[in-house]
Amino acid sequence: MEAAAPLVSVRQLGRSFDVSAPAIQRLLTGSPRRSVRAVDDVSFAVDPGTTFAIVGESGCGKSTLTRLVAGLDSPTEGEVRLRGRDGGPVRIQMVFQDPVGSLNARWRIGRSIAEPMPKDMDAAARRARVAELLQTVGLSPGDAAKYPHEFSGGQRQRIAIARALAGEADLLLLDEPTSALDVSVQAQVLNLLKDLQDRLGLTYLFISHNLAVVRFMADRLGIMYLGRMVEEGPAEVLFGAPAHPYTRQLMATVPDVDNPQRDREPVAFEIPSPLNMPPGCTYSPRCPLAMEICRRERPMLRDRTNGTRIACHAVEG
Amino acid sequence: MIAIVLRRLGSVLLVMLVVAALSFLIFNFLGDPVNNILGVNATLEEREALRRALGLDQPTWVQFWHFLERAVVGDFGISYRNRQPVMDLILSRMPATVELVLCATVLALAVGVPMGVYCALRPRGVLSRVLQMVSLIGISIPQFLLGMLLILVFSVELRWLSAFGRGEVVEIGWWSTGLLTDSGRKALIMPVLTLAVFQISMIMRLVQGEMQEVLRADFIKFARARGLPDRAVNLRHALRNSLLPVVTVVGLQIGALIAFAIVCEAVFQWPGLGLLILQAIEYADFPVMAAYLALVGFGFAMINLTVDMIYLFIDPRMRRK
Amino acid sequence: MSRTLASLRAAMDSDLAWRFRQSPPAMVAATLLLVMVVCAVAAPLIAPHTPFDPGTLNLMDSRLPPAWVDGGMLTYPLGTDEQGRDVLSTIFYGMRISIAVGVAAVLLSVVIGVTLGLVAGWCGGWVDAAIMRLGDVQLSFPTIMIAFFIDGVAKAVMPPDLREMTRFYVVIFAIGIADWVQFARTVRAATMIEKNKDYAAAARLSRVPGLKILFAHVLPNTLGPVIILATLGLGVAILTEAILSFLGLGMPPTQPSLGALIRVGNDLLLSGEWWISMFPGLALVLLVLSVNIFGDWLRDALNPRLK
Amino acid sequence: MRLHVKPLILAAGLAAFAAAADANTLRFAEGQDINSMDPHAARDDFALSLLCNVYEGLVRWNADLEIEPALAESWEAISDTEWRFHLRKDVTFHNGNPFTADDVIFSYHRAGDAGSPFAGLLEPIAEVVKVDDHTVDFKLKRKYALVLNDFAGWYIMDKEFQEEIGSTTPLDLSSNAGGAMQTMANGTGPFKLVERQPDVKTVLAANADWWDEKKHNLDEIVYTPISNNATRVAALLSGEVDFIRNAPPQDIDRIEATPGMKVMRGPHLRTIFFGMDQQSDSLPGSGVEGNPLKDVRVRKAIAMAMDVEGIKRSIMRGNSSPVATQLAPQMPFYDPALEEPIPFDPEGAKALLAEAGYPDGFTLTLDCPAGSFINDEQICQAAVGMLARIGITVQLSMHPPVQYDTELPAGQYSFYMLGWAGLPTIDPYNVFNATVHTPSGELGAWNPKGYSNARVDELIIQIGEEYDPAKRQEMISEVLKTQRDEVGKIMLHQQFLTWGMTDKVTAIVPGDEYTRFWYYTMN
Amino acid sequence: MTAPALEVRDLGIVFDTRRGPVPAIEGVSFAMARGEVLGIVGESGAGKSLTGNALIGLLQAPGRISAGSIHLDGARIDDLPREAQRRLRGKRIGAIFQDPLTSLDPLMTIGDQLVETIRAHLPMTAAAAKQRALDLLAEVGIADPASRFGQYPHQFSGGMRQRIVIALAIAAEPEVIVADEPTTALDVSVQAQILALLRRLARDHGTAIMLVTHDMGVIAEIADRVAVIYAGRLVEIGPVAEVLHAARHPYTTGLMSLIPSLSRREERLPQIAGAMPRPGQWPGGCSFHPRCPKAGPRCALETPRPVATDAVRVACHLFSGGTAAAPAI
Repeated sequence: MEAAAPLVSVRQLGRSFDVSAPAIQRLLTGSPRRSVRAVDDVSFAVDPGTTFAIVGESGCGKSTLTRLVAGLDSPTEGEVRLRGRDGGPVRIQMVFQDPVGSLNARWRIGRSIAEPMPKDMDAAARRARVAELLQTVGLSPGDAAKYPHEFSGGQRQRIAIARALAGEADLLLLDEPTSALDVSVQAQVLNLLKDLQDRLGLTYLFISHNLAVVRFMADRLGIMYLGRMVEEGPAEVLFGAPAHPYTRQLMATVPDVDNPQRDREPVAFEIPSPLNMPPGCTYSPRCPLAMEICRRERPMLRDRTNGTRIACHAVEG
Repeated sequence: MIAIVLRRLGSVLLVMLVVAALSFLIFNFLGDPVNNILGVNATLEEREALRRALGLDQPTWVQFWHFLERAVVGDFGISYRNRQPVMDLILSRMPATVELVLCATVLALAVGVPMGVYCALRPRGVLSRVLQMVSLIGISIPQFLLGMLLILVFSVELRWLSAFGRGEVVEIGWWSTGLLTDSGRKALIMPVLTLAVFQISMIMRLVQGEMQEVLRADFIKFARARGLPDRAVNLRHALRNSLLPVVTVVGLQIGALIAFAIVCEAVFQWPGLGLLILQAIEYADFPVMAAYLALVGFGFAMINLTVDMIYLFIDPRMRRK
Repeated sequence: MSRTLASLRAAMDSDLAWRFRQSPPAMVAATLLLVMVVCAVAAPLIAPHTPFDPGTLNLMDSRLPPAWVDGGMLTYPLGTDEQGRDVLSTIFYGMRISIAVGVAAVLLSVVIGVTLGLVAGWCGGWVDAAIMRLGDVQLSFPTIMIAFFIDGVAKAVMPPDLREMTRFYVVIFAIGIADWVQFARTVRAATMIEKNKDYAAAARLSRVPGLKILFAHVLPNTLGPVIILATLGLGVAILTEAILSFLGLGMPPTQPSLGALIRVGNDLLLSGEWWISMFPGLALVLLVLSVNIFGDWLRDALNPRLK
Repeated sequence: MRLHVKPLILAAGLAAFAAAADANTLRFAEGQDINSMDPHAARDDFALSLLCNVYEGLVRWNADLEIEPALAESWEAISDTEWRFHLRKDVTFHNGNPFTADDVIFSYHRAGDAGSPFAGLLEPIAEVVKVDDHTVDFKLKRKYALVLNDFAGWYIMDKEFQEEIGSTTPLDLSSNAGGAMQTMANGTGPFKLVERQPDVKTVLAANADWWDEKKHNLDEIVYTPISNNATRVAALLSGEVDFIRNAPPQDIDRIEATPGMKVMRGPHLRTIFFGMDQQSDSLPGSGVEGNPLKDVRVRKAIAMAMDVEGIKRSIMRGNSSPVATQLAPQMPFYDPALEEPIPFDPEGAKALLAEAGYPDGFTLTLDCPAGSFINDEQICQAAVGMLARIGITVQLSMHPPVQYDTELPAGQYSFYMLGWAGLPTIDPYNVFNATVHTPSGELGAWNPKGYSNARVDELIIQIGEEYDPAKRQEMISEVLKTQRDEVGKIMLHQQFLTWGMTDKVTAIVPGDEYTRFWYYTMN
Repeated sequence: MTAPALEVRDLGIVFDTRRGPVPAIEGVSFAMARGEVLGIVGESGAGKSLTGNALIGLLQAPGRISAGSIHLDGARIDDLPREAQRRLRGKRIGAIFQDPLTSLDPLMTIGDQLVETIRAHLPMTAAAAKQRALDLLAEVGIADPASRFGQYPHQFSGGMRQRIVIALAIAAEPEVIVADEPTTALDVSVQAQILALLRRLARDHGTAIMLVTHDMGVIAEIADRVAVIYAGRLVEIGPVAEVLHAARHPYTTGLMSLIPSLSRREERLPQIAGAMPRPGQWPGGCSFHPRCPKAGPRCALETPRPVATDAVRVACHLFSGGTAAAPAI
C-alpha cells in the first residue's frame, strides 16, 4: 500500500492565553503579565482514513488542540497544515461531547443537519440529503421535523454525526463523542463511527480520556500531559508497551473490568495548576523515575526504534 | 482583596464622574445662571460682565473642572427658588428622607426575609400561597394609591395617625430626628408602611426565589444527608447562601427606596429630599436638580460600594480572587 | 392546513399549555389581561361614551355616582367625573394609554437592551467593557429615578407648545431608556454562552457567516429570558408611568393614563366622590397585578430548573 | 461632643393637642410656601398675605378693606404731587430697634431698586425727604390717585438690621446675602418670626410690644405648606391643623359635615377670565389664515360658548359668581349697571363663527396654570369641551404656576387663563394697567399681545391721575363697558373664598384673601 | 445469625405525575453485610440513584416509596418519623454524592462543616469535635489538617474536596455509606485514589458501602458484590467476579460484552439494539424483553421473579423455570 501524504500535520503548535490580573491590580501588586501555555510545542500527523486519538486528563490541552485544528482558534506558535487527498482544502466537521449543546434547541433537526450543505443546493435536494443522512446514522427520515429535545442523548449524537457528514467532511473531530452516553449507547455510536470510516474513508481526530474507547477506535494515539505531548505512536504498540511513566501510570490506574486490581493504593497526587507549571519535565513531580535532569531540562519528543515517539529523559531507546 | 476594593473605588469614581458630568450639564446648560440672576431685562453689558464674573466665558472643560472643585466641597450654588445655598437645603432635608428610607428598609428586611424563607420552605402551604398572592399585590399596587387609602382610613376616618409631615422632631447637631418623640414615631408609621410594602414584597419574592434555588443545590442535599437538623440546613446553609444575591438587591432597593420616597413624600408631605426635588423640577430650579443628582448618585455609589464590601466580607470566594 | 392544526393541537397539548391549565391564578390573570387589553385597544368601539371628544360632554351629568348608588344612572355604570365623563369609558381610554406607554417603553428597552447585549456579548473586549460599564453607571440609579429625571428635565426645557404634544413620547423614552440594562445584561450573558456552544462552533466549521450565526442561532436562543423580563418589566413600566403621571410629570389630563386619572381623582377622595379615583386605581392595580401574575407564571413555567 | 437637643413644637399629631390647650396656637396650612420672608422680593399675593402679619406699611387695610393708619399716624397732601406722612413714635421693630424716618427712606430705596418687583408700584414717587425723625415727605412725579392704596402693600423694613445682615437689595442671587431673608424677618407687625424652615414650617409668635391694641388672642401661628389638596383637607379633618385657606370646593360639604369644623365664606376680589392674542397677524397651528381672535365676532362666539353657570354648578359647586366685567362687585368703582353677561348660546356662537368666516372652526392652544386658581385645571378642561361644541378644537396645555407666571407675560401663550384682583392696591387702576392697557413698559405686563384700544389706554392713564371719585367712576365704567363690548377678555366668574377651620377659630374673610391674623381669635 | 447491615425488601418507588403515579423502581430487594462494598450498576434512568436516595431518606417529591421496606441492622427505618430519619442520616447512614464541587457549603470553612456534623450526632464539646474533625481529615488523607481546617471549599482541588466529603460522611462512623457516583466527576488518577480510600474505609471500619455507578471498571475495582438494575428492576445480583465474567441475565451479559476492553483491540463492539425505556414507558412483562436476544413469548407477559442460583440471584425466565416459553395457564 502506497503511503499517502498526511491529511493533517501539526507542527510545533502552541497556544498561550493571557491570564494576567486586570491592569490596575497588576499595577498595585507589582505582578507581571502572566500567560498559560495550554498547548505547547505539539507535533503530529494524521493519515487519511485513519483515526488519531489524543488522550489526557482534564486540563491537558486536548480541547484547545481540537479548536486549533478546527480553526476555531488560532495558534500563537507553529501551524496546522491540512491537505486534502487531491491537494485541495480539507473540510472539517466536528462531533461534540455534550449532546445537548451541540444542536440548536430552537431548530428542527433537519435544519441543523442541512446547515453545512452548500448554499447553492436547492430545498428539495437538501431534504432528500437530510433524509438519506438520517438513515445513514440509523434514524428515520421523518425525524427531520422534530426538535432536539425529542431525542435521547445517543440519538442526538447520531444527528450531530449526520450534520458532520452533510458537510462532506474529510476530517471529523470527535471531541469525547461518547463520554456523556451510557455504555450501551456508546457501543452503538462507536460502531457507527467505525462503519462510517470504513464506508466513507473518513479521517478521525478522536479526543478522549477513556483509554478503552481509544483502544477500540484509534490507529495512532498521542498522550498529552499539561499541554505537551509526552508519547505518541501506533495504538497497538503503545497499548502493548507503554513507555512514558505517565502513560504507564494512566493505564495502570484506569479501572478495567477485565483486570480487577483489588489491592493497589495509588500514590496521592494532583495535577499541578497550569498557572504554576514545574520547570523541566512537567511530569517530574509525580514521576517515579524522575532524575535530577528531569527537574531542570525539558525532554523533547524523540523517535524510538519501535516507531513511537517519547518525551522522557528516563526511558531508554 | 485590596485590589478589589480599589477596583470598586475606581468604578465608583467612574460613576461619580458621569454623574458629575450630567449634573454639570443640568447646572450649566439647562439652567442659565445669568438669566436667573439678572432677570430678562438686564442689558447685554451686564450679562457679559456677570458671565465673566461667573467664569462662563471659559472653555467648557475649565468650567467643568471648576464645577467639580466646587462640588467636592459641597458648593452647588444658590437655589433659584429658595435663594439659599443648595447644599444647606439638601442637608436640612436629608435627615427626613434618610430616616424614612432606613425605617422602610429595616421593616422590609425584618418582614420580607422571614416571609421569603417561610414561602421557600413551604412553597405549597396555604399560608405561603396567601403570602405569595399578597406579595404580588404588593408589587402591583402603586404607592400613591396605597398612601391615599391609608390617609383616608387612618387619618380621616379613624383619626389615628397624622396625614402629613414628620410630627415633632428633635435636633441633634445638624441632624433632625423624629424617632425620639411620640408624634414623630407616629408620623413615620404610614409613610414607612407605604414605602415598605413594595420592598417587603420584593424582598420576600427575592428571598423565596433565591432560597428555593439554593435548596435545590447539592450542598443542601448533602447537608441533609449529613443528618443536620432542618433548622441548621435551612438557616445556616440555605438562608446564608440565598442572602448573597439578596444583599446586592437590597443595596439596589435602598436606591429604589430613595426614588420611591419622592412619591411617598409627595403624598404624605414628608419634608425630605423627594419633596425638594419635586418642587425643584416644577420650578425648573436647576442648581437643586444638579446637586440632588450628584448627591443621590454619590449616595448610590456608596451604597453599592458598601454592598460590595459586605459581599467581600461574607463570601470567602471573593476574597481570594 | 392539517399541519397547522396539528401543531396547534400539539401546542395545546404541550407542557406549557398543560402548566397553564394547572394554574388557576395564571388563567384568571391571563383572561383578565386579555379582557383589559381588548377593552383598551377597542376602547373607541366598545366604550359606552367617548370621553375625550370634548364636544359630547355635558356638565349636567358631572359627578354622578356609579349606577348602583342612589343618584346613579345606568348609562354611566361607574359614574362620571367632574367633567361629566363616563368613568368606565375614561378607564378604557386610560388603560389604552397606560398599556400603550408601557408596551412601547418596554419595547424600547428591549430593542436597546437586546441590541447592546448582542453587540457586547458577541464582540467582547473593550466594546463589551464600555457597554457594560455604561450599564453599571446607569444601574447605580433606580429606574424610576432616571425616568423621573429625564421626564422632569424634558418638561423643564421643552418649549411650551411642544410640551404637551411630545409628552407621550417623552414618557415612553424616559421609561424605556431607564430600563435597558437588565435586557442588555441578560442577552449579553446568554450570547456569550450561546456563541460558545457547540452548535455555534459547528456552524462556524460549516463556514456560516458570523452575523448569520448571531441572528439565526444566538438571538432566538437568548429571547426566552427576554420575554420573561419584558413581561415582568411591563408591569413595572405601567406602574412607573402611573407614578410619573401621578406626580404630574407623565401624561397630561387631556390624554390621561390611569395614573393621571387617579391624580385628578385624588382631589376628590375626601369629598365622597371616591369612584373617580378608586375605579381607575382598581383598574391600574388589576392591570399590573394580572401582568405580574402572568409574568410570574411564565417565568416559573419556562424555568427548566423548576420542572 | 455637646449634644444640642432642642425640642421644637410642630403642631402635628395628637401630642400637640396638649400644647395647644394652654397656649393658643393656630396651626395653618396652605398649598404652597412663601418664597421668602423678604416683603420686597416678590409682588406675590400669597407671600404678602402672610407677611402682612410680620411687616407693616405706612397704612393698612382694615377688616372691611378700608385704608387705616398703620406706621403713619396721619398724613396730609401738601399739594397735588406732595404728601406728608407723620410717623408713629412708639413703634419698635421685633429686634427692639426704634422705627424712624430713616427706615422709611431705606425701605423706599430698597423696594424701589431697579429690578425690584416693587419698582413699578413706587414708580410715581420722585423723591422721599426726611423732615424729621418722624416726618417724611413724598414728592410725586405726577398726579397719582393711589398713593395710599399702594402704600398699604409696601412694607417698611429696619434699615439698621438689613444693613447688618447685608440685605439692602431685594434680589441678589450672586451672593448668599439674598438667602438671609429666607429665614429672617424683622418687622413691626403683630407677629414676629420665631422659626422658619423653608417648605417645612414657619412659626410666628405674637408680638408683645406691638403698638396697636391687641384684638386677637393668638400666641403662636404655625404655618405648614401642604401642597396636596387631599392631604391638606385630611390634615384639617383629622385635627392636625386648625385652619386652611381655600378649602377645595369639592371638600366644603365634607368639612361642614364634620363635627367641630366650619367653612367661612366671602367673595373674592379676583375674577377669572381667558386672555387672547389680539395682536399677532396669524395664529400658528390654528389651521386657518390670519388670526381669528382679532375678530370681535369670534371672541364673542367664544364667550357665548362658555357655560359659566355649568362651571359654577359642576366644578365650583356653587362657589363662584359669573361676572360680565373684569371687576368683582366688591371692588371699588364696581358698576352694577354693566352687569349684563354675554348669554350662553352655543347655537348663536356657531352662527357667529360662521358669519366671521369660520364655519368649520379652527384650532387653538389653551394654556392653563395647574394650581394658581381654584379648580383651574378642571375649568380649562370644561372650556375645551364647550369650545369643541362650537367647532373650535382646543389643545389644552397645563403648566406649573412658576412656569406659567414667566411664560405668560413673555407672550408665549395665545389663549390663556388668568385671574386678577388688583392687589395690593385694590383699585381698578391696578387691574387695568396690568391686564387691559396695551403692553408697553411697566403697563400691560399681563396683557401680552392682548386687548388694545387707544381710548382705553388713555383713560387708564387718566384714572391713575384723577383724584375726583365721580370722574374716576365715569372713566372706569367707560373702560369696563368698552372692554366688555369688544370682548377684550372672555369673562368667567368671581371666585369665592371658602376657608375651612375648626370651630375654635374665629376669622375674618376679606376679599383680598389676606390672612390678617390680628383679627383672629381662638377659644 | 446477625442481621445484615442494611436490607432492602421489595422496594417500590413511584413518581406522582400529571398522568398518575409512574413506577420508577419495582420489587428491588438486596442486603449488605458489614464491611461489604455493593456496587449498583445500570444505565442512566435505570433507578440506581433513586434507590440510593430512598436509603438515605432523601427521596424528593414527586418521588415516594410506594412499597417494600428498608431495614437497618434489622430495624425498619423507612416508616420512621421525619425527625428520627433525620437522626439516622449521617449518624448511621452516610452519603457521598457525585460532584464534590457542589457538595460543600461554599460559605463555611470545612472545619466548621465537620464540627457541625459531628456535634449534630455525637455528644461532644466543641474542642473534642474539633479534634475529631482533625483526625477525620487526616484519615481521609488531607495533609496538614490543622492548617486546612479553617479553609473554605474553594481552596481545595476536586479530589481533596471529595476526600472532605468522605470525611463528612464518616464523621459519626455510620454503618452504611451510600456513595452515588463518587468518582464520575474526577480524573482517572484521582478516581483511583478515592476508590482506594473507600475500600480502606470498608475494610478498616466495617462500613457497608453501597456504590452507585455506571462504570463497570469502578465496580470491578472495589466491589464485593454487584447488583444490576434495568428499568427500575434488579435483574441480577451476585459476587462481582460471577456477575462480570459469568453473567446470567442476558442484559448483564450484553452490558459486559459491549464495554470496550483496555487489554485487547476489538474490531467491532457487540450491541444491544434500542435503548432502555424511560419510566412510564416500560413494556409489560420483563422490561428487557424487547431488546433481549433470548426473549420468549412468556417474557412479554410475565414479570420474572428473582431466583437464586448459587450466590447469584437473577430475575429472568430463563432461570425461573428454565424456559422462556409461555406459562401454562
